[in-house]
Amino acid sequence: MATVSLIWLIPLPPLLAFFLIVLFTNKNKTLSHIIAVGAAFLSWLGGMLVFVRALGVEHLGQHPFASAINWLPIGDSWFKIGVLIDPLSAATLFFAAWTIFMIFLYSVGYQNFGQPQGDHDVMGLPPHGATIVDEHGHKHQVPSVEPMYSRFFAFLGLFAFGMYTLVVSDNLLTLFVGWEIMGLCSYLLIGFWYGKKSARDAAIKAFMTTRVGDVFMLLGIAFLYSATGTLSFRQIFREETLHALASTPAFFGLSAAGAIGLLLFIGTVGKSAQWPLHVWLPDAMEGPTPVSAMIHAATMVSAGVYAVIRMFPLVSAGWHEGMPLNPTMSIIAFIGAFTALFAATIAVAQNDIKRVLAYSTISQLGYMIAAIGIGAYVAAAFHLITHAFFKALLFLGSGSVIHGMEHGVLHTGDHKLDPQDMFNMGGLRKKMPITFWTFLIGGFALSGFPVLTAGFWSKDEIFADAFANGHSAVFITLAVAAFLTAFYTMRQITLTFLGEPRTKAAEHAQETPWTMTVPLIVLAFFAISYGWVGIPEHFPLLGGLIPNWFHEFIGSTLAEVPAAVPFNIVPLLTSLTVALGGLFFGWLAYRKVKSPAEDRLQIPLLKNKYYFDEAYNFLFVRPAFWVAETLVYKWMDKGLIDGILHAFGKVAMFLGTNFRSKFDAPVVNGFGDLVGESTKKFGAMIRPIQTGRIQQYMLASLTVLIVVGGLLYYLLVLA
Amino acid sequence: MIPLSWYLILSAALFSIGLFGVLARRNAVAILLGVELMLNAVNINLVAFWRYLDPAVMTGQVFAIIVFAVAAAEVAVGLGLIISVYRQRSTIVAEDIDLLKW
Amino acid sequence: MVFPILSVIVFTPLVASVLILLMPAERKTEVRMLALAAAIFALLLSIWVYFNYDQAAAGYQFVEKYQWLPVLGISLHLGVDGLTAPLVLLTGVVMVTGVMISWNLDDRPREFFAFLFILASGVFGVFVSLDLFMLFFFYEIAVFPMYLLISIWGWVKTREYAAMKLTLYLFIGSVVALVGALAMYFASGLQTFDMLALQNANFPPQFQHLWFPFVFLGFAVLGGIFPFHNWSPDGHVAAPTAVSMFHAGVLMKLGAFAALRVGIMLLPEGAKYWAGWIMGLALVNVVYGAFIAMVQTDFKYVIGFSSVSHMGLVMLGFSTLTKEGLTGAGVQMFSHGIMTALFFAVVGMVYDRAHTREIPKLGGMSKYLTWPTIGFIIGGLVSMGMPGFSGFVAEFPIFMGIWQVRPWVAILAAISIVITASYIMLVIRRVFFGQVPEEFEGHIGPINALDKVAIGFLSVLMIGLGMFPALMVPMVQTGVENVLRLLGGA
Amino acid sequence: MDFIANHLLTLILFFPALSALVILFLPRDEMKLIRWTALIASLVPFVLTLVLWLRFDPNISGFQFQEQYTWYEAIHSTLHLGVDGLSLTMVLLTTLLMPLAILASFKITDRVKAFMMLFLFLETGMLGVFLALDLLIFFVFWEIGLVPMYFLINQWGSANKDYASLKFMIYTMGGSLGLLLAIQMLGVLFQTYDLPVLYEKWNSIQGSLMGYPVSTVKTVAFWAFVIAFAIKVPIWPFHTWLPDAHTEAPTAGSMILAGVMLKLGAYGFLRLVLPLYPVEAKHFAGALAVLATAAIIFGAFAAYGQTDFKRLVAYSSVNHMGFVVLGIAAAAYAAGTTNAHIALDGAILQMFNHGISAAGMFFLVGAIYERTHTRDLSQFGGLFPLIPIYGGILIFTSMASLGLPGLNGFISEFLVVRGAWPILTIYTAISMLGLLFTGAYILRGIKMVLHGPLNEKWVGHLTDITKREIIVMAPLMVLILWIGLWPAWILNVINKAVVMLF
Amino acid sequence: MTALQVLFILSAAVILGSALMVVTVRNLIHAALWLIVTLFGVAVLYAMLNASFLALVQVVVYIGAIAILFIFAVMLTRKEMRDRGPQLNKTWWLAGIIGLLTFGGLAWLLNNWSGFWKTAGVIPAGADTMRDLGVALVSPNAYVLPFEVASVLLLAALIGAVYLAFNRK
Repeated sequence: MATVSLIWLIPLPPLLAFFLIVLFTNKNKTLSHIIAVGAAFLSWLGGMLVFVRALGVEHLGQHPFASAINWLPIGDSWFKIGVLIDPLSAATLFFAAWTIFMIFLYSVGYQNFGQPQGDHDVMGLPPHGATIVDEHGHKHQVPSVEPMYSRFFAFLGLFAFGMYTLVVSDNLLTLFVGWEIMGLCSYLLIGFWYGKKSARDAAIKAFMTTRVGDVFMLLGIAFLYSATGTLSFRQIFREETLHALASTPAFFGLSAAGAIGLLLFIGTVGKSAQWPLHVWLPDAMEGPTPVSAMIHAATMVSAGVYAVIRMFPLVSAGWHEGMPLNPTMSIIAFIGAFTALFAATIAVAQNDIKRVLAYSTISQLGYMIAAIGIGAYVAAAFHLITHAFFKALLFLGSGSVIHGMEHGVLHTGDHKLDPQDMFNMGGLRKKMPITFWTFLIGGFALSGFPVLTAGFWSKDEIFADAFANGHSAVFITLAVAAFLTAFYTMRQITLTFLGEPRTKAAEHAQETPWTMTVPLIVLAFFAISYGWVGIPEHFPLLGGLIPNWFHEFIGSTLAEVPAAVPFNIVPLLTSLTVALGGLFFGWLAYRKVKSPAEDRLQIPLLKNKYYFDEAYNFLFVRPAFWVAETLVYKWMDKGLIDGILHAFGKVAMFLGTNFRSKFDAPVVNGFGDLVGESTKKFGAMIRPIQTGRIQQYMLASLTVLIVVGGLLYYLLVLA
Repeated sequence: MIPLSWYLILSAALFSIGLFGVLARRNAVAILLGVELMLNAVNINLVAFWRYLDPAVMTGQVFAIIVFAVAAAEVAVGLGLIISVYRQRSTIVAEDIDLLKW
Repeated sequence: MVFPILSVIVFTPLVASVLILLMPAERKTEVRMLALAAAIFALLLSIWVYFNYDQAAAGYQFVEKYQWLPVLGISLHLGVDGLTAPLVLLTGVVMVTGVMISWNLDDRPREFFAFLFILASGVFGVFVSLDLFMLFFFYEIAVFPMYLLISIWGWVKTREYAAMKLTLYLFIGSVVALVGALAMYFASGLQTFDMLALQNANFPPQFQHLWFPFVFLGFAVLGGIFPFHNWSPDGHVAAPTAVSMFHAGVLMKLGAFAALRVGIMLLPEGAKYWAGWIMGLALVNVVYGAFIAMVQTDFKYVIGFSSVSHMGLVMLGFSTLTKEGLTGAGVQMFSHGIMTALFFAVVGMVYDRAHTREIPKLGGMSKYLTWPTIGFIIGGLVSMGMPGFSGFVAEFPIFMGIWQVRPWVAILAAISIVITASYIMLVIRRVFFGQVPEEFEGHIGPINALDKVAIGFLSVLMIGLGMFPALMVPMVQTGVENVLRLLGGA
Repeated sequence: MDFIANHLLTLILFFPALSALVILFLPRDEMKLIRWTALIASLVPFVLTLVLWLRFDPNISGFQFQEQYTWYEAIHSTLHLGVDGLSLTMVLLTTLLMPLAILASFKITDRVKAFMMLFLFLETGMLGVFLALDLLIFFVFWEIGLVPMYFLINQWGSANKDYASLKFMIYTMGGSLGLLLAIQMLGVLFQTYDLPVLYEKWNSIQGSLMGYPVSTVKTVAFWAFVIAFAIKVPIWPFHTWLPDAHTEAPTAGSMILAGVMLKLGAYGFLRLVLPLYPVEAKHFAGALAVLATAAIIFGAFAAYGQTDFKRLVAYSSVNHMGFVVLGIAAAAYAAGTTNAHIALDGAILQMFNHGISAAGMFFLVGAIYERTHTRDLSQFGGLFPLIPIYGGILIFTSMASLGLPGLNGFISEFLVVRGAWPILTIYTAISMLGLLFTGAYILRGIKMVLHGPLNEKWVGHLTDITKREIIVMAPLMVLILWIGLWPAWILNVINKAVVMLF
Repeated sequence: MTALQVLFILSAAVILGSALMVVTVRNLIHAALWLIVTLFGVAVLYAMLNASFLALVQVVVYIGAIAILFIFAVMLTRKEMRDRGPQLNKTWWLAGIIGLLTFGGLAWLLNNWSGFWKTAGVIPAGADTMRDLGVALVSPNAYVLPFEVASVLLLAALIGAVYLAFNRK
């Protein structure tokens, strides 16, 4: 099959799966997950095929796989949508395909497929476990299957569709489509257990916070579209277009390119949970763990970074290596670096195994953003991919841990115990070896354990780049962040796996089924090996053993391939020290700690994430509702506007009443009645004359006759 | 010889008396009596004019006869009325018979 | 000689009333039968006239002329033109429906119908007579029975008052007009009352300026023009149903028409001179009437004042002295006649059953009186000038006419449309919908077939005219052409 | 067949009214019969419209299928009908929604006959507005439409119906007074109401009118038109009738009210205001934009502040129609440019989309209301497990109205934003706040109905959505998705028309 | 002073006197009887005017019928025969004045008339006034029509009187 048509097809299977499950196989769990996983597999297959073929192409950057079709008729022209596989998207596709497929697989186990229906499980709440009676008549608790199992896979499918769409799309609009669809899915999946208030709120929080970014992004898209008349990457990134954009001024002294870049970047800030829009991500841990992995490692947050990397030519329009950063880039760099450190500090004080990871994610994303900000294009992409692998690994690992803990919880029946609190764990390495080892790999990768792990290489490259280009502020910040990263990672590993079990549940924890461990292993493999594709040439000893394929490959995406940074010992030493130091201190500090009380880093400020939630709640959420309900609805609509309307009515009635009572009745009518009345009065006045007595009539008439006659005679004859 | 004037004066006087009766009497029958007097006065006139102006033309007498008829009719009807009124209201005092009042 | 259809139309009711009077009072049903038969006969004739009027030829048709008092130049001169043909038809319609509606009237129906028909004959007479004297003659004939009808069969509380008031206003008005008419008669020096002759008497302007107000207002009183409108609501309220129908439906048109026929057509110069003032008064009618109607609590008063408001539109149309305006006024006369007849018929039906007209006391009538409800709604839509109903067809040209003369008047007058809409809607809602007061539960009897026929007939007329203006407008226009010619082109 | 071909528009226009008359003669108690007759009667125009759609050639400029019959010679008004891409879309929307609305009201048992008749008359009324090429005819149908709607609300409405219906009626009538007067003025000036003729004459008129300079007169007339349409759309601050009317109206009533009636106003803008008053429109585009922005933002806010589900949806209409107006304002400001075309494409498509999704939303609200007899959001909660299918559909439709990419709402809103951005940058930017809150209130609605702690009292008392209701929703959902994924089929028609018109 | 004159004065005195009694006496019976006297006097005058037929008729019809009719009427309304209260009403004086004025006026008018003092011509011999009267009453070219009218009038009066006096019990 032609590559392009294959590319068109990649996103479809999950979408298909979504509809199939929703419309038909909703009732049948087995069928549903077969469809879903099958779909994921197909997309994975397609992805791999495309990736391999992409590798086979010389100068993929110049001649990417691309095809487009008419979509919207706009004025006299058409708006085209299409697919594009250039090195960047190819690489993204690669890790996306893998992680997604793995997560699908993992979910089967995580949602306890094959386990009995829970006794009192309800839709919208996590399964409580079921009691079964074994052949010996012993009752005991086992995990129960998720009530909304099929739906879960349906959502995952939609999610995957969103991600694939985003990756393969050749224009911002369809990218945005995928982007938003993922937003919806994150909403649905974070709120998957909508029975829990925390989950509900987290879902809405996630959606709204990201939407803040999306809105700006939409603006950016509109701006870009109206400025260039196209949204297709390849046309935007044409030299002349970029030049035009860079030279046309927009607001705040930014160039059009800068402004657009900034707007788009705000979208990323939302999606990739950068400060100040990071608040949603930790809460998003309410969702089932695979979801966390999906959102926070493999797809959504990465998508944010991907978008920025994608837009790098625009953001950096008019900028060349070595030049001082343009405003947009410096903003990006700042945000990134700041977030990296900021999140890391919070992570140190978290006890929830997943939250730690969440903050580390934020922090790591900060790395990438910062890298983009300082123009370290390749490094950013590199770290994006490696991070996707090891962070997915870590999440799934933590999920596995939690799962194991839940076994214990069910066994002990102590449901109050929180299976996610690291202080309830300890010594799990014996109980769940696979999980332990893979998690260890992930953790080391995260903290950038030298040479072996992928994390080391990608981080190192960022350091190198920052140092080489003299962004010392960024460099130092990131270094500190890196140290903290290593520290809390080790803290986590120590508290979770090392030492002795601190609770009964931990003692009875057990290893998870193959559907969960296999993905761990696979990802662990990548978490190590993927680093090797990007070893700098001039790295001591290892340098050049394997060509720095990644740099060439990704770099070719750009018009002019960025030069590889010259090797320098300082960043290397830095990363070595921070990584190893962090790990060491982390182990040192927590190897004996038994309870949160003994944890000297439980600083309220950190524990409460610098009170950001409270602040936002106070600053935005409550006022918004007040404005909505009281100001706009009660006062403006009901009070003011309707008031004016009713006033009209009242005035009319008033006029009518007064016309009638003050004018019509008394004056106009009064006149008429006056005429009538006076006539009547006169009548009454002369009435007595009519006595009805003939004689009087005769007398009267005769008298009159005579008098008048006499008078006439006097007048006519005599006078 | 008697001049016409005597008759005419007589009839005028008779007429006036009758008129007085009609106007002044309270009793309805009496009023009718007055009317009779007036009629007679007229008749005297008629006959007198016939006799003094042109005896050859019978107009005067004829009219007189017709006046007789009228008188008779009038009396008949009038008395009939009075009687029926009397039956209705058991009075024949003219003042009390004021049915004409609005 | 041709069949003297107009005189037949005019005298049919008169003859009928005589025959009715000759019938024994106890034979009520027969009396009604006869009345209905006569009415239908007159209606058929008027329909025939309407449809056989040759619009192409225009002018006065079916003309008849009999010398009546040659010495004074008075003749029974009859004829219809485009303006009057619809009015004749209207009268026929109202007559028939009026009889139908008052079928159940049990108090001396013989005399009632007799008087009603005398009234009818007078109305017909005014519409068709081309002789000024005859016009007055019939005019008085038409007005006089109102007094008896109202004071005898009217609403006990106010009938004497209303009847007296009505008679006073109308007679004073007609007297004033008569003075003007006589003035014309003498000034013309033609020794004739024939209006066709008088039309060409071209009186001197100052004469016209002097006498126009007398003639116009004198008649306009019957048209309910401000500030002489008060007799009409009271009259409506006091009058029995059929009489109200006649009164508002036809009689007020009588005034308006006469004002046009005698005032404007005979004294065009005066008309031009006074047009502004007339327009002012009419404007007051329109808006002020609407406002007052809105605050009435008596069902029938609402309709009464709405009539004032709507007749104001007719006057407004006249006062524009433009083709559109006059055409609209002509159509409005017909439309309003039908509409208000329907209104009063319905009010009567409601009152006969609920024995109250206080809107707050009424409610939920639609539950028992479906036909009247629908009828009233249709009438209401007509009166608020809802497109697709005759009201719109009539009012729209009037407004166009006003635009040509004084735009701001149009704008002011337009307010009445909303006011009308609001009170009509309120009345409909309060009387026919909503909660049924428990005292009415089960006490509201159904209406009989004749009522339904009447309602249906009137409604159909209004909708038909609204949908197909061509049914009437061109004919009215021919009449208007004539008026315009007298006004000196334009 | 040939007859049908030649009188397509007349048939579409009057068929419903005629069938309403037929229903008049059906026995009152044969509810089933009446319902089905009504449904079929409303389906026929739909089929005819499809025929129309297929025969319509978007590439020909000007009006097609024109028919002209004398109506009111005295004032030179003729029954002149015709369609172009603009009206065709709206006709399609109307004839599509009607059967659904009627189907939706099959549950009605109170005076079915009257109900169905009113509905069919309503359809004729609304179609008339879209098809009319004669100013007077336009107004005629414009007003006629009010009456059935008034009675639908007033008779079949809920608690506060009297207030709502009267407000609706009087407000709209009052608003259209100016329109009426302005129309009369035009008629007096040009002795014709024929739109194509008026387009030239009115725009070419010079000098002074009735003693005022043309520009003044035109400005006044412009506002007369604008206010009439603004109330109908409704544009803030003329919108307060809408929440009341929607809230009180019966389900089908709100469907049509939101689905079609609001479009009448916007259509008025496109068909009359822009072509007749290009200059004034350009001049006042700013003001219009301000109002539009206000509508978007305040609409969203007010919706967010509601506790009444239906009212929430109603306010969402204000918010969505705001985008239509924004697009129109933009187009008015920069008529003729591609941006303007895009904005108008967006506006018109938004009209269509909102018609579909709002109708759907109202139907869903009605469905839940039928079952729970409350619209108070706080009474609901956690219904998702009880009525999963309904929940799914509700979320789907909500997402459409939230403007989720991949569903119809997004396309139109994007086009509007895109078109308006270069022209009215600031307003567009501000209105984005509204877009944000659209999300907020939609999610709030979903949360309070479907999610949240299960309100136990509904357990066992709630039946899931029925077949009939699904049949009502299905076409809407299909269209939502179809337009969302592949809008070209309709947008092409719109776009061609827009390019040719403006 | 001829005998005729004397006779005239006598009868005139009787007439006027009795007439005065008629309009003044309390008792109606008496009034009726005084009327008879008056009528008789008038009959005498007729005779003096050579209207013998009329004189006869006067006696027969008037005295014989009408006057008696009166007496009956008075009888029938007997209660009133008892003369309670004044027989004249409050305005009798005005009536008197008017009576006098009338007399005066008439007299004055007559006085201005040329033929006032005219004396009677001689009736030609052989002239039979009664026969002439009869002829005049029945001849078509004379007064047959008034005559018949009178008869009709009498008939009507008869019927009317009967109708009125007819006692519906």
